[in-house]
Amino acid sequence: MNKLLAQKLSHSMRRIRTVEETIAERYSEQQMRCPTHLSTGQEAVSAAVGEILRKTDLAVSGHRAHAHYLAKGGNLNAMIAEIYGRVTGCARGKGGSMHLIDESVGFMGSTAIVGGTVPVGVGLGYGLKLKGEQNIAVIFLGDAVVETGVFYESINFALLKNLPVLFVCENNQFSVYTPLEQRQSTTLDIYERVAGLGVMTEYGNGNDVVEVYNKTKNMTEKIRSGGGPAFLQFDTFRWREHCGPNYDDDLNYRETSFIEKWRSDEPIARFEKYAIDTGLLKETEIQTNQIEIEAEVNAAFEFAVNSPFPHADEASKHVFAEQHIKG
Amino acid sequence: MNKLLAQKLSHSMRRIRTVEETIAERYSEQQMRCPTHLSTGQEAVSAAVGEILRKTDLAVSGHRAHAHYLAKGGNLNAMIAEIYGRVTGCARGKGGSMHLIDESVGFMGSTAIVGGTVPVGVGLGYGLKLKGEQNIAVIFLGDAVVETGVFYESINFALLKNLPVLFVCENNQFSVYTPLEQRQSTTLDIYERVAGLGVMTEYGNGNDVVEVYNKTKNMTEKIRSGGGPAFLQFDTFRWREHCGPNYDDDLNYRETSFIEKWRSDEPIARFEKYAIDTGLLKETEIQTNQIEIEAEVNAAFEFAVNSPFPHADEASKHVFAEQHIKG
Amino acid sequence: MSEKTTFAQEVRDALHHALSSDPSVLVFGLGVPDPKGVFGTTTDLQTIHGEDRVFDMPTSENAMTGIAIGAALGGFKPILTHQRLDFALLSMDQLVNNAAKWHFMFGGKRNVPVTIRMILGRGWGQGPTHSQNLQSWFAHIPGLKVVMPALASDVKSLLLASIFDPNPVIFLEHRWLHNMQTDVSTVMAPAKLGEAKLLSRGDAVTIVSMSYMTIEALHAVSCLKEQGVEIDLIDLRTVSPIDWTKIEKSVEKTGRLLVLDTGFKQVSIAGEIITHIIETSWQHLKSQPVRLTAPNYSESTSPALTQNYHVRADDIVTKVGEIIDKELNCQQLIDQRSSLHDVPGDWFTGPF
Amino acid sequence: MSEKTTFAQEVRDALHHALSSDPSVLVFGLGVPDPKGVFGTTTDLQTIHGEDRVFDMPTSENAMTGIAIGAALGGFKPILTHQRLDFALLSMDQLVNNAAKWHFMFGGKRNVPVTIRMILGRGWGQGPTHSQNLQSWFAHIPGLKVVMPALASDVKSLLLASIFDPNPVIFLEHRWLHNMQTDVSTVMAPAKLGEAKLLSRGDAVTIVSMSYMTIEALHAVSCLKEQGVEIDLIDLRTVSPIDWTKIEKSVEKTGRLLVLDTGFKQVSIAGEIITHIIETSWQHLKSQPVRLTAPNYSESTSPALTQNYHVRADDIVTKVGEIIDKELNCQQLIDQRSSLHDVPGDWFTGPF
Ligand SMILES: Cc1ncc(C[n+]2csc(CCOP(=O)(O)OP(=O)(O)O)c2C)c(N)n1
Ligand SMILES: Cc1ncc(C[n+]2csc(CCOP(=O)(O)OP(=O)(O)O)c2C)c(N)n1
Ligand SMILES: [Mg+2]
Ligand SMILES: [Mg+2]
Repeated sequence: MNKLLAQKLSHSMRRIRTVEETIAERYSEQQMRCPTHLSTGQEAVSAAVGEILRKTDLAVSGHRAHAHYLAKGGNLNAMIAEIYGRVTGCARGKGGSMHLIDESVGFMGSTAIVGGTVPVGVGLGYGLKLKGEQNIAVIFLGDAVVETGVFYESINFALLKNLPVLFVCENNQFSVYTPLEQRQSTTLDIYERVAGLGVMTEYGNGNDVVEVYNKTKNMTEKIRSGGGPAFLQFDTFRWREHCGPNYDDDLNYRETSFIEKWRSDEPIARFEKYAIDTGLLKETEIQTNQIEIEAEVNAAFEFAVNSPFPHADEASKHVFAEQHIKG
Repeated sequence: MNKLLAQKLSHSMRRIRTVEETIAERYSEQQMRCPTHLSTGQEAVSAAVGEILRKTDLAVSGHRAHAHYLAKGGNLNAMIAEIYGRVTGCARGKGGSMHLIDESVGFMGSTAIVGGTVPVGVGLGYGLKLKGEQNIAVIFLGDAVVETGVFYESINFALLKNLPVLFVCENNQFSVYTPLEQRQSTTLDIYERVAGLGVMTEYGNGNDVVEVYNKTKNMTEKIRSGGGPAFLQFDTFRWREHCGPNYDDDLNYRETSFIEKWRSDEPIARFEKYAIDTGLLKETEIQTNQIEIEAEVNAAFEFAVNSPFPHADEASKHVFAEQHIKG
Repeated sequence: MSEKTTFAQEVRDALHHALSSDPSVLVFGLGVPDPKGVFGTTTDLQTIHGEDRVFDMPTSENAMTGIAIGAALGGFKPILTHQRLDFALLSMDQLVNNAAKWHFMFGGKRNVPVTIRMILGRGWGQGPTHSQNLQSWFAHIPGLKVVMPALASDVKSLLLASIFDPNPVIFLEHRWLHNMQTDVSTVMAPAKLGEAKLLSRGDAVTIVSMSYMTIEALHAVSCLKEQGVEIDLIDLRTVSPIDWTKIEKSVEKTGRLLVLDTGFKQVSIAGEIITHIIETSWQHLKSQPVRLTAPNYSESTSPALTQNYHVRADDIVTKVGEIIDKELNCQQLIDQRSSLHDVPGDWFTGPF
Repeated sequence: MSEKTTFAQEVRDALHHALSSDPSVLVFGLGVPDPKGVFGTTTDLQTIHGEDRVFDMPTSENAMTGIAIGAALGGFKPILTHQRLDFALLSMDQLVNNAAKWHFMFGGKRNVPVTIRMILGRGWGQGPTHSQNLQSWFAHIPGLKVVMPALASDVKSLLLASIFDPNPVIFLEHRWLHNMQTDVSTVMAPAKLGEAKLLSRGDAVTIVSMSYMTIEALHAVSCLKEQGVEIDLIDLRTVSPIDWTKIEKSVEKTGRLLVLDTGFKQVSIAGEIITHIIETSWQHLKSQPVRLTAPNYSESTSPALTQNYHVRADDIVTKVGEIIDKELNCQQLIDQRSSLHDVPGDWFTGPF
């Protein structure tokens, strides 16, 4: 860990947090009219993975994708505008929060069906392998994805063809309101089961951005040097309700002790304490950063609310492409 | 192993072999007008598992199901008539070779889509568990089923609910013309990968009916006593072409040495040699058995060819059931 | 004044009644026992009926459909719920190759009494993959019954009929109906599947409709009535099999047909109904049959792009005017609208 | 006399040409490199073009569809083959929720040029799960193009057009066409998707057809011609989008429409075509439009139950007779039949 990296990780986590919390704050204005899944509390995984990936690496994600998109370098203005349904959105307002895309930085798309982009990521990996440029495909997934058949089919193909694919599983231990043990046999942890299939795996604390960074760095290097696919599991915790801007701890689907444990160890405070203690960062630097971030985020919301809606005609456009579009 | 069991295993294997080889012989008469997948060479698994299962255990299978149906006690006449498309067939001629059913002995159905009955078997297992009668559900599957997503979804649910389900995988090492290593990552064997998911597994030589018997017996007892689902892999070898009555070794998709190794160790001869050597069976008993079997099989073909075709009106029947049918 | 209940509550009551009256009934699906209980349709059922019979499931739509089939073959009557129809696309193999065909392909040896509830999304940015109304698909498959309730007063009897039907039934619940109100009633008699319902009588035009479109149609019909145009409004209730007799009889009387459909236009149920009427009632037709459906493109997320996407009451009035060649006014319907076009009512403030 | 080739060989030539002319083309599917080469349609392609670009796959239809999509997003043009359409039911999520919608739901940011070949089974006991013709399903989904070649002389140009189209294309090959013969030609120009082809001209009736039904229609048309009845026979070639102009123009001329469809009747493409013609060409119709399709039940395995299942040339002749109210003879067609009803020809002796 060096100073520059520490700054980047702190900045990236704070930026994601600020975006998500601003959405939460402003959602009740009823202008972001689409289902929206926030990543507050889960920032460390995205921030660390995002620092490691190259622009030419390709990423896909699912319904909870804001953090992945931002960490991969996706355009913030275009994301907020997308959530606001504006024509300046990254999908021209057609996809909303769950359909983010910024191919200019290798963010190839997030979609709303659980597991839906897993094989797409593997297909991207197949293409990368054929091109032979040592880029990798990254698939962000939640713990419920491990229940989908397509995940195993995808793992098998990635192994069979020894593809440069990194599966990053953020295990926030819940699928909507349902805990892991009501959905999966948990005698073995997720990464152990995946390892059992013959995949390189690694496991870590998703609240610890340093651990995530080191383990991911190590694994991506193995993949780039032809080691084949790998699976990372990072345990983490979602602060707010599954979908929407509110807290829902009053519904008691998660134990208070569980919530407190994870919240008290939350990734930004944890990392910054360590960084300050070890002299990597100064309190004042962090504050300056935060002010800059807030300005950037506010500007993005300004951009979004001031952007026009798509023209009514766009509703029927884009059913068929007229030509091949270069990525 | 006692004499009675030895007789039963020999009889069961010979009966299956005779049925399959008679189909092969008569297929060119063009009266069995449906895709037909023979189990010649793979008899040991069905015979052994069939001896262990109770009538009240429930079984399902796939496209190559003749042996499973017969070993579970399915009616031979009804099966041959089904292949001949006659109204006396077990599915009244509507399903053919790939759709066998005899609920009176717990054979709940075989279907033609690879992996298609796997979750059905698990659902049967769920029902058996709720009823609490210590019966088990058995799912016969080929090695290609391990490539289907639904297999993993089914395994997960069976583990999650600790269901009395036995997965019996006959690994004949090919899916049509394609060897295992072109379809699956074979660094780990199938049963090792399944074990990696947390399932009880066992592996054996599918040419050795004694080994299959002992390992299956052991596993079914664990399942019946509440041990949850288990997976058995038995390696085996299909003599004839994937679908149809002929040999296709001239196509060279399997190494000659591979073919010779498996054929020279074929299950019936192997077992009977052992049984005769150890005094469990006498040559003459076997010959008598074989004569009886041939008479039974010939009678079944007689029954089939002399059975009427379904009336043309039946084509449109059975789209909707009028009432609940008790199994 | 009688006590009121909602469509969602009626669904829950039907499930509760089925679970109570028949020990072979099972209810499962993502979120079934969770605090929200699938939009209030499964609330408390697990507490009352136990974890064996009412349970959550892994995100394994295909296997869970097969498991439902297996349980059905084992003597149970499983009810599987998908929070959106779109998720059930993962289960088409089990649904079409197994459930729909089991009875047929085994020569009637066994039946598969599974009920699969799928919720149809609309509005509030549901977007392309949370808003598909694919009833056409299911109605194309022999062996599936397809039920699309519209009225809160109907849903209980239709769901009970589906659960106790010996065949696989796809039960499509439109998300915008869940909050609809009706009088509390304790009647627990199942409806007859395949029977449509005449919701209003008239000589001018036959309107055939389904699911949420029937609500829009009811508004249109009352607006038309005020302008002296009397409509035969047929709520299909079951879109496969279709109650052809009722439709044919009505067209015989009116000679004019308008079909409403919540699905994409091309290869729609609406098209099937028009073709069928052409086949059977050609000589009775006074004008060309017409359909109003969703267009041949997906619902976008942006509210700006859903504004004109769905057929609404005033579109129906206008279309009837075209059919009978009469100037009709629908301003009143437009003025009545109290909430934004992308929510079912003011009570809905997102996010799902 | 010119040299002859087959439909299957033409498919293979199109694949070979695509692989040769564009390094981004990939071909994969179960059995693609095996000794039978998917009924001869992929023979030797792996040997020529290498294992990276031509390969077998695991029995993982859903993932392999997603992998095709991912490869397409990465700049490739994948062609995925299913030996039966029925197996592709496992991949409806990837096909409908991803491939069909990607271009739309990302606001046109990217296109998905995948071609998915699916073979349609018939006869020789294919039975309920190896004989489904679900073109209706695909045609109902915005964003999918659906091609159903009939003529061996057409298939190459249609497949090339599909491969190089920027959109996902479902390419449905009827098993009974693979052995059809045509003259060898070296032309490699892609067809235009969405353009139907007029195969014969006449004033009496417009027949619209697709895939193998077009072969039966051609027999019917020549039998009708001998009896003085001239037919406009339109081979759809693309069943989505449909060449409405050509159909409308023909019906404007003939005033009579018969639509043939290989799929189940209820909610069929045939129904869509009739409804569309009702909507656009009502005033030109001289008699009620009619369809001949598969019935609303599955194909059974027993040959005794498939005898009257499929529409054949003589059924078409009889139906035309009804439409134009003329006694017609089709005995000659029945007498011509040389092989049993459940095989495409004497060359076919099973098993698949
Ligand atoms: C196939 C499918 N089934 C169900 C859903 C509904 N759904 C949306 S998000 C979600 C939970 C996913 O949980 P997880 O993968 O752990 O991600 P998290 O929300 O915890 O980040 C579910 C079930 C869906 N979108 N797709
Ligand atoms: C979903 C699906 N894909 C493809 C097929 C075609 N198919 C029929 S049998 C078979 C091979 C299955 O191999 P395996 O499971 O090893 O069984 P075996 O034939 O070797 O007994 C295939 C691919 C199918 N029936 N279903
Ligand atoms: Mg989660
Ligand atoms: Mg095999």
